[in-house]
Amino acid sequence: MTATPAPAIELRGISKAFGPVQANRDIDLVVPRGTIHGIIGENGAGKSTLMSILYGFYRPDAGEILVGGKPVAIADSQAAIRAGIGMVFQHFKLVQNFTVLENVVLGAEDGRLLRPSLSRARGELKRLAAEYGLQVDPDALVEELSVGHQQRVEILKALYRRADILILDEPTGVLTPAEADHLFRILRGLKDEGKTIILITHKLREIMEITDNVSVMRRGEMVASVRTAETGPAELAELMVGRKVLLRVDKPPARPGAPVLEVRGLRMVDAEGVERLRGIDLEIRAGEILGIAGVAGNGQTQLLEILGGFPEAGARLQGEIRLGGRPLPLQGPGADGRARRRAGIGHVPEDRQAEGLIMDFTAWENIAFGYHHAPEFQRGPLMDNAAIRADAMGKIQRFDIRPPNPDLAAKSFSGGNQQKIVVAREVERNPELLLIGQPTRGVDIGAIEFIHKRIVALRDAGRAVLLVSVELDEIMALSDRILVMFDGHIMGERLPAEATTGDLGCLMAGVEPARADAGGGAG
Amino acid sequence: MERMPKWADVILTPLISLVLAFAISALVILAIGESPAEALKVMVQGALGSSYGWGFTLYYTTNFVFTGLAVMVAYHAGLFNIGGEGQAAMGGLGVALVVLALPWPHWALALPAAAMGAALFGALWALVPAWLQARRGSHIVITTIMFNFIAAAALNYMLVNVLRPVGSMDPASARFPEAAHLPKLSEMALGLGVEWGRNTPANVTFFLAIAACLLVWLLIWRTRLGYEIRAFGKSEPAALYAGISPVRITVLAMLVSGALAGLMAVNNVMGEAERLVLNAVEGAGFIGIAVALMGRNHPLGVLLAALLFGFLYQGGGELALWTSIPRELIVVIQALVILFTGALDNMVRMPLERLFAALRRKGA
Amino acid sequence: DPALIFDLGGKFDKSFNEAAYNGAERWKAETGGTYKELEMQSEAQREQALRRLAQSGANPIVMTGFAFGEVLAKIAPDYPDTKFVIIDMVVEQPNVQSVVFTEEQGSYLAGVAAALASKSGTVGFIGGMDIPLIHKFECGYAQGFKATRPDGTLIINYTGTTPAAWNDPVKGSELLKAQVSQGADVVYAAAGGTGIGVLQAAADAGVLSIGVDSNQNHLHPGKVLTSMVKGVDNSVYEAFKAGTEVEPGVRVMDLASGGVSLAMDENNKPLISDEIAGAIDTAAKAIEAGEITVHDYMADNTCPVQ
Amino acid sequence: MDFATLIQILDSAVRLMTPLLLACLAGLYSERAGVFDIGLEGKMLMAAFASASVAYATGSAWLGLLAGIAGAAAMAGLHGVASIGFRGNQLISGVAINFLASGLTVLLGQKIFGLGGRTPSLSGAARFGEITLPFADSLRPVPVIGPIYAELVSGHTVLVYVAFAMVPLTWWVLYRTRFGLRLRAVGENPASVDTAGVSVVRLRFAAVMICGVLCGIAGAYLATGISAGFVKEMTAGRGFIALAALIFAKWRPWGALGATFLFGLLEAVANRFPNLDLGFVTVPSMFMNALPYILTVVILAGFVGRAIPPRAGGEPYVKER
Ligand SMILES: Nc1ncnc2c1ncn2[C@@H]1O[C@H](COP(=O)(O)OP(=O)(O)OP(=O)(O)O)[C@@H](O)[C@H]1O
Ligand SMILES: Nc1ncnc2c1ncn2[C@@H]1O[C@H](COP(=O)(O)OP(=O)(O)OP(=O)(O)O)[C@@H](O)[C@H]1O
Ligand SMILES: [Mg+2]
Ligand SMILES: [Mg+2]
Repeated sequence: MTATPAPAIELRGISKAFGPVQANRDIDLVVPRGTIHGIIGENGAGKSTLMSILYGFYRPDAGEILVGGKPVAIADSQAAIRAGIGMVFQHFKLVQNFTVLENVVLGAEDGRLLRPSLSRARGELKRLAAEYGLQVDPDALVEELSVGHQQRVEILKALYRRADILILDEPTGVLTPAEADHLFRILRGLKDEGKTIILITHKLREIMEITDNVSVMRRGEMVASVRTAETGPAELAELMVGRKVLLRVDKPPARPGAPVLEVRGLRMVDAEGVERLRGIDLEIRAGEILGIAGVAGNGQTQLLEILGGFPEAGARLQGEIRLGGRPLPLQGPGADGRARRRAGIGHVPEDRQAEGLIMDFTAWENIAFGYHHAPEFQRGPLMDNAAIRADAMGKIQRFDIRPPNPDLAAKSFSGGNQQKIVVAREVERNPELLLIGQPTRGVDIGAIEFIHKRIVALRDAGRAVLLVSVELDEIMALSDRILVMFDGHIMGERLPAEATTGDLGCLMAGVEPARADAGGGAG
Repeated sequence: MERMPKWADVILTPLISLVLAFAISALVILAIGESPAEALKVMVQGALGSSYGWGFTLYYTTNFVFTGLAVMVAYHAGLFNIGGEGQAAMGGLGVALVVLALPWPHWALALPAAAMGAALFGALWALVPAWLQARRGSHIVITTIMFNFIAAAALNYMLVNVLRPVGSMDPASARFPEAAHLPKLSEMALGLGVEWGRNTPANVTFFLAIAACLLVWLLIWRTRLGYEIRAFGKSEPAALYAGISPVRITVLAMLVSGALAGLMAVNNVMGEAERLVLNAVEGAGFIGIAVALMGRNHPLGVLLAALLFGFLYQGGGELALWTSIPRELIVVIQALVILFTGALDNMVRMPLERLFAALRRKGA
Repeated sequence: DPALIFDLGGKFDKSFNEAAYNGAERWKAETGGTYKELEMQSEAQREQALRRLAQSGANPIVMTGFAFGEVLAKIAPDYPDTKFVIIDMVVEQPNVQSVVFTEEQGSYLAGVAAALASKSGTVGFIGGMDIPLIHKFECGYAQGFKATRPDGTLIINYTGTTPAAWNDPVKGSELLKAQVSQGADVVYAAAGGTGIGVLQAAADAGVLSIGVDSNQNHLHPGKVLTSMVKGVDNSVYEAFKAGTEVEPGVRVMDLASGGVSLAMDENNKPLISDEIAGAIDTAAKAIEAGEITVHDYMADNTCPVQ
Repeated sequence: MDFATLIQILDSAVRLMTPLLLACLAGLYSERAGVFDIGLEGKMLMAAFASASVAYATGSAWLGLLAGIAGAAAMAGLHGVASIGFRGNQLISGVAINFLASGLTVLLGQKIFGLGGRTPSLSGAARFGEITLPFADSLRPVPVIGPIYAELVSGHTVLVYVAFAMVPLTWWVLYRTRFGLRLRAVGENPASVDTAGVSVVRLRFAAVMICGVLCGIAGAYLATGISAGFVKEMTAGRGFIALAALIFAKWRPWGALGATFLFGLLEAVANRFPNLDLGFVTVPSMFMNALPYILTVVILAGFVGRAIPPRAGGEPYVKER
């Protein structure tokens, strides 16, 4: 008998291969009870895989799992749930057209009939909401919730199943700073109750802020496990990528030139009749990065889509867009994505998997996507696949896309590398104007550094960049000017030098900072 | 690196599946009290054992290539075209109208015109469902099914009331003029001094089918339109992002698909029957679905699958003609082939993968 | 040996092909001979089947159905020593016997019988696939009916436009019910397998039906008024019997020659009153004597009565 | 058109829609669980054959019904093994089942009965008789309600009532039970069900088997309810029409009722008015025969918007690529 209580989780020699890919190799991990344990690692390092094994979603090829000191066979998620493990996946596992309540109850019903389960869950949700500040409308359809709220539903699902050990896979990737702060308050509350939390993130700031211990993975192996207090961001970053990483964007001051994009009075009413944009005016000059901050769902997506030439079906648009002084049509045949590209607009869409890539296409086919009409890719009436492949190989090398195999389907790349494929495609075209949404969502810090560098380089080459991100750090680091969007209009403009997180946070919540000061901090 | 060598997946998996399908078929034959060995002999002999058998096998193959390609092209655009049957029937109408409209001096002139008629009618018959899908969101599966029935009715009307020579019992058009008869493969072989497949229906259209495979391959994998079709079929939001118009792609893909299905009529109506009869398509439109899916939506695969079905059709026909085995046995064998090679392929693939993994480990 | 080729419907179609089969079987039973038989699988096989049979020395070769017409015309000259018999179609070749039936005459009598057996004055006709041959039945039936009951009502339905129309008893039964609900109490079905559904539904609904091609009276004894029998079996039987001596030319199998007739047997005896029997007899005699000419729909694609 | 005619047409529509409704609901279970099924036709055909054969052999329509269910369930099991167990292509599997049933029924029928694939005609207890509901005859004289009750509501075989009862039952199962919740979830996002600790395979299999059972009833109705025996290919495309109705219904039970009623009604109308005389022109019967299909397209284009299938439909659930 030892005095120290058994760790909540202990993994011994876990290995897992997906066909030829060795995603986890002989991994050991110990997570003490009542702690928050961080796991970091590059894209594709095997973090999600490891956690999915712990949750019984995948079966390990080898290895042992101990929960509370006792070996348990976790053959499926049911077993994991019984062992007190809950997991919030990187890609949510929610049924989009179910209500919150139905999603929470699914798989944890009390009996054959639904009614009693639902009403019990309703009460339970109320209690959990009060206890942890996890408010969500139980009757809302999940597809109508913001990602932040969807995540809450995932957490509620785990808590509803009385999870003692909660795994969160990149939970903050989709959250605003305020939402992230809120999440961390919840996590601390859970920890204080004695629950154990495993947190996967790419953000070292978060690791430093909230975890007790941190483990680092690289290429399928566990390379280090340390106490957070005894390490620092630079060391972690180096452990992660195996080299020194620049944690701040180095950029020379902007030298803005002539206006490239002018938007005047842009309004949009969507198919349901909701006004999504309420008169947007903005201007971006050559050699300038304009950052748009804002909580997701305040019209940024619509703005990017309209500029990129694919507003959602049934939308009604009004206003004026000029590129290099020439007016661009808002809608109709001359206003599609292809026409926009021809006019010189590049676009990294917010949702790389649904829009930016064809997941079943190979990497090289994806690298021509949207530019498949470009003259250099044609040979007579046919497409010049050799030329496209050659072009793709170059981009794969220059962007260090891994694995450097152009014949692999896009879906076989990790999220970060998928993002690099899209960025490589759009940035290397050297467009007059680059629209870029959430450029580093879910991307590891090595890749973030690289992508940021490329955006700045594009700017320095005299191009205009419109950056939309929910990541305030990113906005502040990259932008030459910052606009904050709220409820379809521009709340305010700031220069990064003079802006503070609090100030921007207020604007993002729709509150003028002056008034917020007077009123005593709404938000 | 793949889990198992590509050649194994492309050749070994279907081959073993095929063997399994035939093994079960043998059991069925035994169960109805006939000899599987005898049946196999008759089938192989009748379909592949003589130039005569080949003449029929290739004729059926030609039909299935067209309908298979039709399903395939639509499938790449994410559209499930169940309307090959109707489109091919209307293609037949196109052929008949073209051939009967003018006194064609030579088949070489009549063929391109008739092919255009067939493609045009087939394409037009696909246009309405396509347009409704693109513009109104009417599900193409329903509309193409409905258009099969409507085509049957329209054809019936045309044959009985318009194209049928007065006094003829047969709801069929007049015979096509001699000059518009397409050369049979047997005649072409004779021209080369070879006695091959006398009195068999395989005709020049076979080469048209091969050309169609090639062209479809080029279209889908080498042209911008094909690229856009595939992109749209995989992800509509991404297609919109790239400026690919869903309406344009839906309509174009279905036009090509319908045209291909319609082109089948050149083979069966102009090449074989030399007049338009009711129900000339005989289910080839539906077999096209199986052919496309089994051919993994690739023209080469479609060609091979069409050949397989051509063999089954002809071999099965022989079986029913010259033995006491009912013709429905062939339908059962077809079903088993479709099932094993198309739907139960993983049953074979999974153990194979394990086998190759073991081999690799030993080798490494 | 003689040979028999069935059309796409298959030999067990309960009507036309089956009648041919029965004729061949009768010949077999009587003479102890053997014959070859083939069922068509597809359109393209017709020529193949004919040629292979001819090459194998089969003689005569009998085939059922108009769909063989074109092919036979093409290949008959290639085998001058073989005799061919085609049923339901005229092919003018020196070695071909064409057997055609005057279905309009038989159907006329069926119309007479229906007119007299009907209490309501409304009778029905249910055809299979909507093709001219079936209109021939319909038109003869209509003439007989209207001649007997000028004020009567005739309801006409066709099952469909695809080959499925021959094999849809469900639709047949539904069509019958629709006709019954409109007052029909005698319904003539010329619809292959679909007709089985019609006869069944008629028996269920307590109305009379009229069968076609073969004698179908036994299917529902006492409920099938009669059947318009086409002597396909006889034609096959006779062709087989004649062997290589089959006489080329057109053989019109009409009422006079017994080629078409109404089936009278134990099963429908209670249904055929003297009045009906007499009327049928009179009409038959008049037709045979040429006093009544039953218009053939096929002659001009029209029917004088509706 | 008078009231009696209307009732008769509706009555006919009810009979014609019954197999469609059952097959449509069958497809609904399967597709709601994410397994596409174009093999409804084959399953119905198999069931029709099995039920007719057993009903003939035993003289009992009920045993026939059981056999029909067993026959269709066997086909459904095959579909499940192929498309769920081995993650095969669901469309191919469905096509194969259609072919298989089409061939096997005739092959077996010929082997057993020697009638070229037909079964002998059924009579008496081997068929489902029409049920006269209580008071049907006494209520008949009551205006409006009388005929509706006595002719439209009463006087169908028990399977018709079963089919109609299936609609609220299906609705209840789908929206009011645990099984229904999971079923709907697995068709939308199987990973959500899997991570909730519920077996995707078992759930989908259950759905596919229910589909088989309902197809079995549909087939038995065709062979032993509305007609008296099996005729080859007697389903005559009804499985495909049911599929169309399912999409039309947007995969909802009450929608299925409406959609199949529409198909039944259109066919009943076409049956009733085979040659529509518009005075100046007589619409040919071919056109009237095609009318239900033409109207379907028109209605679809005009009134029914985009139908969004269950999101995970057609895709086998694969965790590891
Ligand atoms: N279901 C799967 N099938 C096949 N390969 C997979 C699967 N899931 C992951 N992989 C591969 O396993 C490796 C590890 O992937 P994993 O998702 O665990 O990485 P990660 O560390 O979570 O990366 P990220 O930070 O991008 O989320 C990658 O190479 C990935 O491509
Ligand atoms: N993505 C692009 N990037 C750069 N230039 C482009 C791009 N797309 C088109 N262009 C230029 O614009 C010209 C006209 O474009 P367009 O796409 O209409 O070409 P196209 O050859 O006519 O294609 P299609 O035949 O499909 O209409 C092209 O010849 C090309 O020079
Ligand atoms: Mg991950
Ligand atoms: Mg152009």
